[in-house]
Amino acid sequence: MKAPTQQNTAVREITFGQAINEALAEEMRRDPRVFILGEDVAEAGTPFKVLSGLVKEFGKERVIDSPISEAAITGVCVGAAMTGMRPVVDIMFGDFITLTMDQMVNQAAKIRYMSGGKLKVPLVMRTTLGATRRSAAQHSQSLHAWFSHIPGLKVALPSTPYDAKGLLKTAIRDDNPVVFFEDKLMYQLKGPVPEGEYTIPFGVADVKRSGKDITIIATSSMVQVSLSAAEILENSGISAEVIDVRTTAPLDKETLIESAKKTSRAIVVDEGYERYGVTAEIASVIADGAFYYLDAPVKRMGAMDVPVPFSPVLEDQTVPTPDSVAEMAKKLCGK
Amino acid sequence: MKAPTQQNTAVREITFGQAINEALAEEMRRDPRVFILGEDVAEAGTPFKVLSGLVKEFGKERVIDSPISEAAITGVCVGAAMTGMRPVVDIMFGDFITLTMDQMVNQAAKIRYMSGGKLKVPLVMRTTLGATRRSAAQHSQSLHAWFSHIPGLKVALPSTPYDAKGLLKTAIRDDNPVVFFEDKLMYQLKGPVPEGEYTIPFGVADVKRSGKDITIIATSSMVQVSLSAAEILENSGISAEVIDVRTTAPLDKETLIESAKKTSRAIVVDEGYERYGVTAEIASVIADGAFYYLDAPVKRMGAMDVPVPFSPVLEDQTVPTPDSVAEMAKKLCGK
Amino acid sequence: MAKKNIKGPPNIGRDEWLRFYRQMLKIRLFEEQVNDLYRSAKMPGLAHLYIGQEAVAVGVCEALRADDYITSTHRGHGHCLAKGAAVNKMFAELLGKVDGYCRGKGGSMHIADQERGNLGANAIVGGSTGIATGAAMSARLRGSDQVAVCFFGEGALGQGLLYECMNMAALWKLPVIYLCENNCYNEYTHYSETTAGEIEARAKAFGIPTESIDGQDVELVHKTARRLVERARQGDGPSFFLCHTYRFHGHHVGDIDRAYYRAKKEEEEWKSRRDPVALLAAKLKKLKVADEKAVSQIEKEIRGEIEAGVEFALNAPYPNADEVDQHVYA
Amino acid sequence: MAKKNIKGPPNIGRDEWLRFYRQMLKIRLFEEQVNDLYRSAKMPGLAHLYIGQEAVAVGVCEALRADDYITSTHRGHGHCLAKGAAVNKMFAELLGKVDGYCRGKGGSMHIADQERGNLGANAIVGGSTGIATGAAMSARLRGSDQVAVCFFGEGALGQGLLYECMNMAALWKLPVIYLCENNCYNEYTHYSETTAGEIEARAKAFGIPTESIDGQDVELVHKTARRLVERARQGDGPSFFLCHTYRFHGHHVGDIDRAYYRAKKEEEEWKSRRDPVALLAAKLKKLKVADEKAVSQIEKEIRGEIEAGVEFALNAPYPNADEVDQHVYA
Ligand SMILES: Cc1ncc(C[n+]2csc(CCOP(=O)(O)OP(=O)(O)O)c2C)c(N)n1
Ligand SMILES: Cc1ncc(C[n+]2csc(CCOP(=O)(O)OP(=O)(O)O)c2C)c(N)n1
Ligand SMILES: [Mg+2]
Ligand SMILES: [Mg+2]
Repeated sequence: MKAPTQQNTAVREITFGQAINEALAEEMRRDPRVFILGEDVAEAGTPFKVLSGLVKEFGKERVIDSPISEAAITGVCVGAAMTGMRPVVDIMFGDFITLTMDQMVNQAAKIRYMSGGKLKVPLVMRTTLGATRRSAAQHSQSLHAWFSHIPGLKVALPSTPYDAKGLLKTAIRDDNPVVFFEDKLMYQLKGPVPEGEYTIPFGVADVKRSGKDITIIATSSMVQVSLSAAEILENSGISAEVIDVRTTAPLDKETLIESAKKTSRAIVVDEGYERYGVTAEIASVIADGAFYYLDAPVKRMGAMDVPVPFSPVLEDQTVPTPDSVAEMAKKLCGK
Repeated sequence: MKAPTQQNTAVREITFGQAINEALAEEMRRDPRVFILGEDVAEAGTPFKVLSGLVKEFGKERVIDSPISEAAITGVCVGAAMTGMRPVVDIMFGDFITLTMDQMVNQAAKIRYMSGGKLKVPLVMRTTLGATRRSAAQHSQSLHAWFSHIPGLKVALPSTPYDAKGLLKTAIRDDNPVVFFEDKLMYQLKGPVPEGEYTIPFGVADVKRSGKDITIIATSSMVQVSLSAAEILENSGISAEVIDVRTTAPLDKETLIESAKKTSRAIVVDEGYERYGVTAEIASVIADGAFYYLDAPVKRMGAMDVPVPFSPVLEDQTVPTPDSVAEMAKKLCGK
Repeated sequence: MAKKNIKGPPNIGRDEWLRFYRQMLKIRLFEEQVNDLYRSAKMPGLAHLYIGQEAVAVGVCEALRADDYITSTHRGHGHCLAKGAAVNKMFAELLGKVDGYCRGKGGSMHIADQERGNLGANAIVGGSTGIATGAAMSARLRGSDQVAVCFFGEGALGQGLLYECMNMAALWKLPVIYLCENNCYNEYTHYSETTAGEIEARAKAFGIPTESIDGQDVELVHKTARRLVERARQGDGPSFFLCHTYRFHGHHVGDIDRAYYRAKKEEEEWKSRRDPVALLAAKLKKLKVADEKAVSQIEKEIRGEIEAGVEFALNAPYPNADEVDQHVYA
Repeated sequence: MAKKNIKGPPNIGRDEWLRFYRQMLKIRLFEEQVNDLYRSAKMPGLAHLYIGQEAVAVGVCEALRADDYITSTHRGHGHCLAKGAAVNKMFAELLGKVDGYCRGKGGSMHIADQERGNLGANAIVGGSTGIATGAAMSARLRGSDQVAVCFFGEGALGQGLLYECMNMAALWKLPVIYLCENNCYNEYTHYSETTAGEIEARAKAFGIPTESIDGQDVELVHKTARRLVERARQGDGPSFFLCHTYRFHGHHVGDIDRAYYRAKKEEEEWKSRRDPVALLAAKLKKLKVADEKAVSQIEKEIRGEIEAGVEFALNAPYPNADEVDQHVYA
């Protein structure tokens, strides 16, 4: 099944942040069971202002400011989800998921299975990822690999305003716990988003740019980076295909493998720490599935394996850039 | 550098649990800064009885029973480690590390880096992994992939009594936070452990059995499974090399790659969930490093991607076995 | 404040007294059966017996409606039965059979029975405080007058999540009752070694009214529960209910040699003087609600139910192998 | 109980009064400089100013020895300076320069200065309660009489870790002081919307003695701190010290339009009537410790120190690129 993509959409342009806001507003209008719980989500609309206006429309009963208690915010929403509500948990920085792991992993992810299919936990956790904001080691991590590792959870990572809206609506309608990672630096990014209702299915990767010489598979913040790299590569006569996995769990292995078979070269780019990260899973899936078609080893580009440093001159080295991705691609293509 | 292995050791046989106990006792005698904090660690010696007798020798000041507070147990030990002590944290079941993630990942792992090298956190967290004990979804997980993902942490996973003692002594002497995973089912396993003092360096994989047709790379509980698989394979005329990584972080990539180059076939076996797990990192490292030598794709065998079920008939299907590993190996070798 | 504008509950009627006894005895005999199953290696995994604490689960659950919620713990058989679960499907779950409440996937530490509002046992100490608090929040948001009871042992007082949840429950006046069963031990350690200060004060600090009573007296447990449930239902918010009790057996069935952490004499004291089932039997006679004959008649019936339940479970099939990867996602 | 066998502290001498003023003014001017640096885009990242709370950090840290420990927060510049850090190396850290306390790797939210016992600022709310409690445990285990002070904002009362730690500190009588700076806001939300019950009671519940005072009065803060530090040093265990204060600026430098969460009038009230620096200046004159001339002389000297510090930081080099993967492991 092919998901709709930006190509076949109307011209209205809004920001990534507005797309998130719209998705939440539409789903809250559609379904009275949907509510938001998090820190400074009401009047403040979060520090990123992504939720601005929602409390005005839906009131403090559905857009609820919480104490600074990530574990309980999550746990309370697990309980609410088990008993007929559809909570959207707001965890300000992805670094703080460390405090929610027990409720997400030992509770939310397992309740359906442990109950033999009798209970369900339709919960969405919205949180953030991404570095280079000079926010240092505890406010810059991209920890989506952890949740991607856990059966029972789904993980979505939009890379455009269009995808953000469509994937978030799908997440809210999903009957399972879904973790939704938003790149902090992308909130101001503008892109086409149709006025009308649409959703984007999970587990369907999106070819953001087609090419024939090399496949670049990217997630979230790294999709735009990879598209810029593809531009650079075009000038060097290399045609790069850029694929956005959109969801790491479920993962659309087939689309990734088919593209790698076609181009016979692949790079995986993700902003999480490289070691034991998302790039490892995707690279090994391709190395296995496209084994007999590959002309070169699948290369991985994750965040450097260091805590994120504060100093700009150091931080900027830790994340893949259009140049570094293009460099790697050229090497792989022997140019 | 080659680490000592069982071959070159004395004949005394003790259990895995006794080896852990001995390592702790020896290090506590050697270094007064070492102490143990955890639930039911003193008189009870933990539910697994691994610490039996330590409180008698070292007293309640150094073998300390704590409230049921995994986050604070860890946090308090981080603070103690920063100020001149060398704590050993006891987290009864590996499933409970979910409660310690903030203290381990946002604090312990980053403090040295964030302080520009001025502070250090010489802490060891001992915890467990492994299923098939009919303990169900919240007492059976092997979550070592999470910590392996985090720069600033080291992760050790012994597979024999000999390795358990040598690696634990190294962990306690290391100036960094180390997470030490013990397979619950292995505590009664007996093996040769010399009387004398020895340590085993981190980042040095151990060839537990050498072979020429295929490389089986395993961790912790899966090393014994892989050795049994190797026996089965021998009868089918397949010579399997079994390598124990011993530490996932640091990872001895060179030894793994060299073996795969030699045998041109590799399987990675680990008891963590397969998706986005340890097998992904190791498989992609080999697929890259041995690319031009591989005759078949590197195969991964992790725990099935489901919460661990209680019912024995279901649980037994979720973990690789000697037969399933041997099966896979035969397929890879075209037999 | 706990009693603010709450009329005292009506007296306990004859049928109620008898139901209390039936339910408490059912738990007692169920757990003795579990003990046998485990010792005879017919039951896999771990078993944490509720014997000695029966008055708490029954006294509280008898004050709840079928659609009220409870969350339970690793020591959860008593809560599950008290909320109305069937013996046979529980045994089946404990044996990992497909006819169990969770198709054998959950087992002893994860039985859930949502038709009767049991959101599940939980093997993470304190792990269900968020769930119970969330169920109460959900009731509020849905405009329902359901109440949630969060059962936990005093060991869970060590988990920070509890305090985060009590803060929210108090802020938002949620209909949740934090039911702390102080059976004196966290596994193999006396709670006084792990619990500083005064337990009730930990809830009072959040402005939550508390009650602290003898958990072996089912009448007292029930009347107090009625009052707290009533105030929660009326929208007066959360409460903290501390019941002093004791587990007669080991932490789990395998915990036989307990001398190193508690004196045989202490155990004998409780078993001989403070057995909630014996105390209730005596009371029934004293109140002339039931004579010796009636009491043993009840026991006979329940033994029959237990035996039939075990039979059912032993003969029930295991799940099909292909169920292993079902129910991971809804 | 807090005052049990503790002799009241000696009166504050002239030099002490002057040092309080120097330290508080240094924090005030340092933060104003940070504000300028940030507004003029010379400083990367986030900046959470301590302006308005100076009396707390100084009153407390002046009661500590150099080898006593503190842990700090995202709003940590004041704590760091009060514990004796140098202005120039702090500015260098805030600008990500190699001459900073953490070679530019930590930045504003992670400055640590272990030579003066500052175990570091922490960008995880409540994240340092374990570290402070552990430092106190370490002092005990090492047979040292060091004391640890855990600074945190009232928002950290929402983090369960705090309660887990207070329980341990009380059980083991650890020499730690939990210093809660209630500046009335968790980011953009008034603490009354996030904090149920009574703050002090949350510590009392664990048997921890508490003090609750006006945090704008450095004399009161200091004398109370002296008492609590003394009792900790003597082995009488932990205490909880609640200081009522106010942040004069936004949650961070970028938080300009605050009307939606707090009234301009409220801010004016505090700034005009309860400015700790102004209050102390007035007191110095009243006590004849310093006249107008002396006070402005001090200000002149500190402005000089600040300017020199900024100069130093602006001219300091960034770390070499190859430092990026150094210091990950010891
Ligand atoms: C978070 C967590 N830590 C530790 C354990 C191991 N454990 C299981 S039961 C138990 C003691 C619980 O004591 P209490 O809460 O009083 O319940 P009781 O067993 O007395 O009914 C412990 C420590 C666990 N299951 N979960
Ligand atoms: C665990 C965690 N949750 C959320 C945040 C985001 N955050 C940063 S400061 C802050 C408010 C803290 O309020 P308080 O503790 O009172 O300190 P203050 O800012 O008032 O000094 C929040 C919610 C964080 N840093 N850490
Ligand atoms: Mg107990
Ligand atoms: Mg505040």
